[in-house]
Amino acid sequence: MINTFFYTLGQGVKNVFRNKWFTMASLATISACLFVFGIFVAVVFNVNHIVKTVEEGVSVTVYFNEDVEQERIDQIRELVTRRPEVYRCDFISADEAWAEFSKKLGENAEGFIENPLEGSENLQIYLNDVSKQGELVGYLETVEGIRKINKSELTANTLTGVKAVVTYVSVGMIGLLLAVSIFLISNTVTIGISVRKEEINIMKYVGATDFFVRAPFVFEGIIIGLIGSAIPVVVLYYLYNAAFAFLQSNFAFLNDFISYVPASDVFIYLAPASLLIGVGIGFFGSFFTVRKHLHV
Amino acid sequence: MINTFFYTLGQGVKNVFRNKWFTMASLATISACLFVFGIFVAVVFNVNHIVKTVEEGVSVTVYFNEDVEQERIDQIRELVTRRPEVYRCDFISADEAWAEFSKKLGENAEGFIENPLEGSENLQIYLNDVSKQGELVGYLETVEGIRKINKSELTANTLTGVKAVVTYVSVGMIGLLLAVSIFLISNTVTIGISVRKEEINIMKYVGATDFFVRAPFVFEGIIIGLIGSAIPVVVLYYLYNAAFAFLQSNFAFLNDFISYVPASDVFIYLAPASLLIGVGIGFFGSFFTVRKHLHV
Amino acid sequence: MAEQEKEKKKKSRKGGKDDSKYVIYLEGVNKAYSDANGVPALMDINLKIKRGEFVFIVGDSGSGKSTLIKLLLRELTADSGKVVVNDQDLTKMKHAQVAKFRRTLGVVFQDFRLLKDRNVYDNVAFAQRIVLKSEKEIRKNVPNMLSMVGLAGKYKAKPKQLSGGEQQRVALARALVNKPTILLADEPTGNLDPRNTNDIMKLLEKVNENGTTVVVVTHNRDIVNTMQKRVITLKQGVILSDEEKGAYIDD
Amino acid sequence: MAEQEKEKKKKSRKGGKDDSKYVIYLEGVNKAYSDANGVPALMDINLKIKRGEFVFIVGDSGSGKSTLIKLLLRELTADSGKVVVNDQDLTKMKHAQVAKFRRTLGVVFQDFRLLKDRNVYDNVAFAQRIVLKSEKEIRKNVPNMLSMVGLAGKYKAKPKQLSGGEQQRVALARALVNKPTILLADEPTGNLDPRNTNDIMKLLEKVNENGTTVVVVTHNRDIVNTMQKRVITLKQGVILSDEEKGAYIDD
Ligand SMILES: Nc1ncnc2c1ncn2[C@@H]1O[C@H](COP(=O)(O)OP(=O)(O)OP(=O)(O)O)[C@@H](O)[C@H]1O
Ligand SMILES: Nc1ncnc2c1ncn2[C@@H]1O[C@H](COP(=O)(O)OP(=O)(O)OP(=O)(O)O)[C@@H](O)[C@H]1O
Ligand SMILES: [Mg+2]
Ligand SMILES: [Mg+2]
Repeated sequence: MINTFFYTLGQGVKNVFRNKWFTMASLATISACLFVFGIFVAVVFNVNHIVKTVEEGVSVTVYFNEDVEQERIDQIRELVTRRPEVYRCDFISADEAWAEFSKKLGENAEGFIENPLEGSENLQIYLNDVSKQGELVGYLETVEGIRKINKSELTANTLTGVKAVVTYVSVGMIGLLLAVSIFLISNTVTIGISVRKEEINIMKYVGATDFFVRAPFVFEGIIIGLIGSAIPVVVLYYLYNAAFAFLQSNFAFLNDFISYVPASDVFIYLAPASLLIGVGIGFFGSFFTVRKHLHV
Repeated sequence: MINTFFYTLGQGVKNVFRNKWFTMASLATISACLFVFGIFVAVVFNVNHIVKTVEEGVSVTVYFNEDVEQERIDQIRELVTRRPEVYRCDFISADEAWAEFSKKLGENAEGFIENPLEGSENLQIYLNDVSKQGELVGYLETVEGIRKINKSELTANTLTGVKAVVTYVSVGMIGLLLAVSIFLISNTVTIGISVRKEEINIMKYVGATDFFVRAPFVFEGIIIGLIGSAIPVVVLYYLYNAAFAFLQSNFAFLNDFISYVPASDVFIYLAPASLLIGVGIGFFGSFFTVRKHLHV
Repeated sequence: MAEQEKEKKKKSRKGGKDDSKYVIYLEGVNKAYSDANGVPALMDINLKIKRGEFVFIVGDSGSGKSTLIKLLLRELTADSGKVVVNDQDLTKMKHAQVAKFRRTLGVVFQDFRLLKDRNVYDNVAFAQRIVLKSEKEIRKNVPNMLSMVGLAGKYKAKPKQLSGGEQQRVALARALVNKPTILLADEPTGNLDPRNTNDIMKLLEKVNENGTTVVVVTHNRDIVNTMQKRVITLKQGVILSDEEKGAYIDD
Repeated sequence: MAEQEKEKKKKSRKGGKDDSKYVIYLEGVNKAYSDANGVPALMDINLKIKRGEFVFIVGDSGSGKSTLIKLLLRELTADSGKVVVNDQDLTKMKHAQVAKFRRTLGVVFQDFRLLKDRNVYDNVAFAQRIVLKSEKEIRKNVPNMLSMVGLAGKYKAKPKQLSGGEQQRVALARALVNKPTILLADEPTGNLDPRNTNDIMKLLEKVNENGTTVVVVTHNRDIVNTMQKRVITLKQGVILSDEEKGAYIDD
């Protein structure tokens, strides 16, 4: 039995070299598919990250009644900060507000000599999830001492929409690529093994059990799957870091509002997923394809 | 000779049915690859279209010296409009400017009773290509009567950057998918024909010329390439229109600032490209693969 | 030895009184290929072969000899009738049992059926590996077997690098290496010169003397006429004659 | 007829005085397979076969008979020496000329080499198609040829659906259908019963009488001894004997 195990393993390894054509074709197919898959996963991760960053920049601004004291403002800030949907809450004094606003106005602000926004101290509330804006505003309306809640409904809705589209497209694309990859790889494995149908038949005619015939093919499949999925992961890792470095140095000004996901954060998911797909298809592909030819 | 031609053609068609396995595998591979390729081309077309739309919304604003007359303003407008990098040039009176600006300020504008932007009539200049902003500004600085040129360097640079990144990523992705598709399809064709190496050898041993052996395979390749590339084009066409309708009805608010490329504009490029790839690989793939086995 | 006895016991349990002394027992067997326009390849075949017999099957090209052999190893199943080999009813056999059954046979196929991408040694060793022999035994038995068929020097060659007759002898070596209880040989000397043919026939006789039931399909009149064994003649799917110490019948 | 004359003229132009009357002319031919540890398959072969001869090539399994046949159809090329067939020097032949040359031959391969996915008719018709015969002629010639080898009823069958002997006869039909100037048959009756073997041999004699040079590799002692033709005996890659009206040599 131990004997058979090592024989089987040995034959699996030998098969990899015996059928150079098939090995090359399968390796190439697996690598190519998982390479494309990996690139998309990386892009999707980053796009989602960027959307998330933008989302965190959307704020609700709260203005206070004229008679409200700083103490009450601090109290409100405290209350708001505690809410789960709130990511951060900043107090902006009237002077800070004007400084900020005049930046937005750009050269238009030159016309003003004194702060036109006197008495406009406010709270800038940043959310975890823009779609929760309505909820927060509902709460704020019950809080005493607030004169006005300034929310950008359009921005929030747009962002929610963009997020939804990005999510749809991301999930759709990754799902599609995954499906196509699995399909193409199985296809190649199936052809490759069908070519060896005769070999399988002969083994059966001579009296080999299904297990004995199949095991080397399954080992072969696993080996090819493992190598075929490891290659693109390694290549992608270096490529990712290179692209990262390239973007940061060549489009430096984008760094202000775009930050990239570090390689490790992507590959902690991508690497095991790729290996699982490669090895999984290698295993199941050869397992089921060989089975078709065993019944003689 | 005519005889041979029809025989060859007939054999090509028969081959398609004779090697059902190979035909199915090749068709599936071609279709799957070109399907993914097509989806990406469609997405890239739309992303580029959106970037273009956004680009056209970026403007340079020109303010005039206080003593400048309306006549001179019209003259300047005329001059500017003629420039090649200018897409559109609108005159905004002071009242219009304030109306517009107070919209931007949102509720902040409530504090103002009279137009604080008196004397700020201006020209809004929209460009064909944001990266030409610098050029335009250089020109405007030479024009008499202009007090101030209000350009958003940050926006222009950002957009130029985003455009560059989108272009890089688009071209990269499409190139990558194209290369991978061609590679995978050739791979399948190569395996499929190598399986029939023996058949090819026998024909040669019996005295068939290279042409006589090869022609049916080449026909077969072309037929499979044609069908395999037509399928995804048709499927994608319907899918595209469905996705289009879905996005427009479910994310209606996006329609304000996003418009999609109509199917016809995408498919006028995509359909011939796909067919060319399919038929091309069908032809060259079988041509060169058969050649390898002819020298016996 | 002990194993053989065990097997005998099993036999008497399973088989009926009548067929237990026969290692091959066919009763009213019919077989038609589905794609042969209903022309049957074998019709109403009744055949009993005792343990230890040496039987020639002869007949014209296309008379059904290979079809008969294929029925005996369950490559094909009969359309009707009873096929019992080594006390196993092949018409009722489940897929899982087939492998075990075939290991009791040694088969030389008319088209050799060697594993193309393995060399001569591995082709023969394969038969030993499926019965889970140890590597040590394999390293002893295989070279022995190869020298018996005169191929000791070719053990490293792949089938493609062998002459027709050499391939045929590899197929024979593979069939014999496990010392099967039944040897089915379909035209085992078709590609062999008279001298090699003689050597092979002597080998088969020796194998037969050691207890193996031997069934040989052949077209070689000389051999059949000189060896004086039982001869079954097929003609267009029916048994034309079945004679002890028979001769090749020319019509 | 006219074509034959033209060919004769070509011959006298191309070939030397000495070899022009020989359709097969081998001089000092050596051939060793690269993966056979340097053991040569053929050594210093000198062989002249005249137009219209009928020659048997015999010898032990592995003595180099098939190798010799493969040299004659340029499946293999000689390592050294001269191989002239149909006035073409095969050692110097360019790839583009090979197809045209092979069309003048008819070859029965030891392993048949039928096109697996075409039926019997198409396999035989293929040989006619490559010489650009019209469909009308093909529809007349192919059934004719098939009934000559006794396979008229099997024209629709695929090779897998044929018995060993039937496949062999399809291979022969394909080799003969173009009325080749030389027929090379490697073991054309290895899978045939004596009666079929006789029929085939008669057919080959008839073909020979019509002007085709016939070279047959065989192990069939009876046939060689009764037919009284030229016999070339190979042994371990060298020509052991070459006799007119020879017999099968047993050592
Ligand atoms: N797979 C098949 N499908 C259809 N018909 C078949 C198939 N195999 C064999 N036949 C037909 O069945 C008949 C018997 O074939 P079989 O192979 O048993 O003949 P055989 O006696 O072995 O002949 P040979 O001596 O030529 O090998 C033949 O007419 C053959 O054409
Ligand atoms: N492709 C090859 N590579 C290496 N050795 C080969 C190859 N083909 C044949 N041989 C060897 O060359 C020798 C001659 O082979 P050949 O096929 O010519 O023999 P043969 O006379 O036709 O024998 P048979 O009667 O068995 O067909 C044999 O020893 C064989 O093993
Ligand atoms: Mg047979
Ligand atoms: Mg030979």
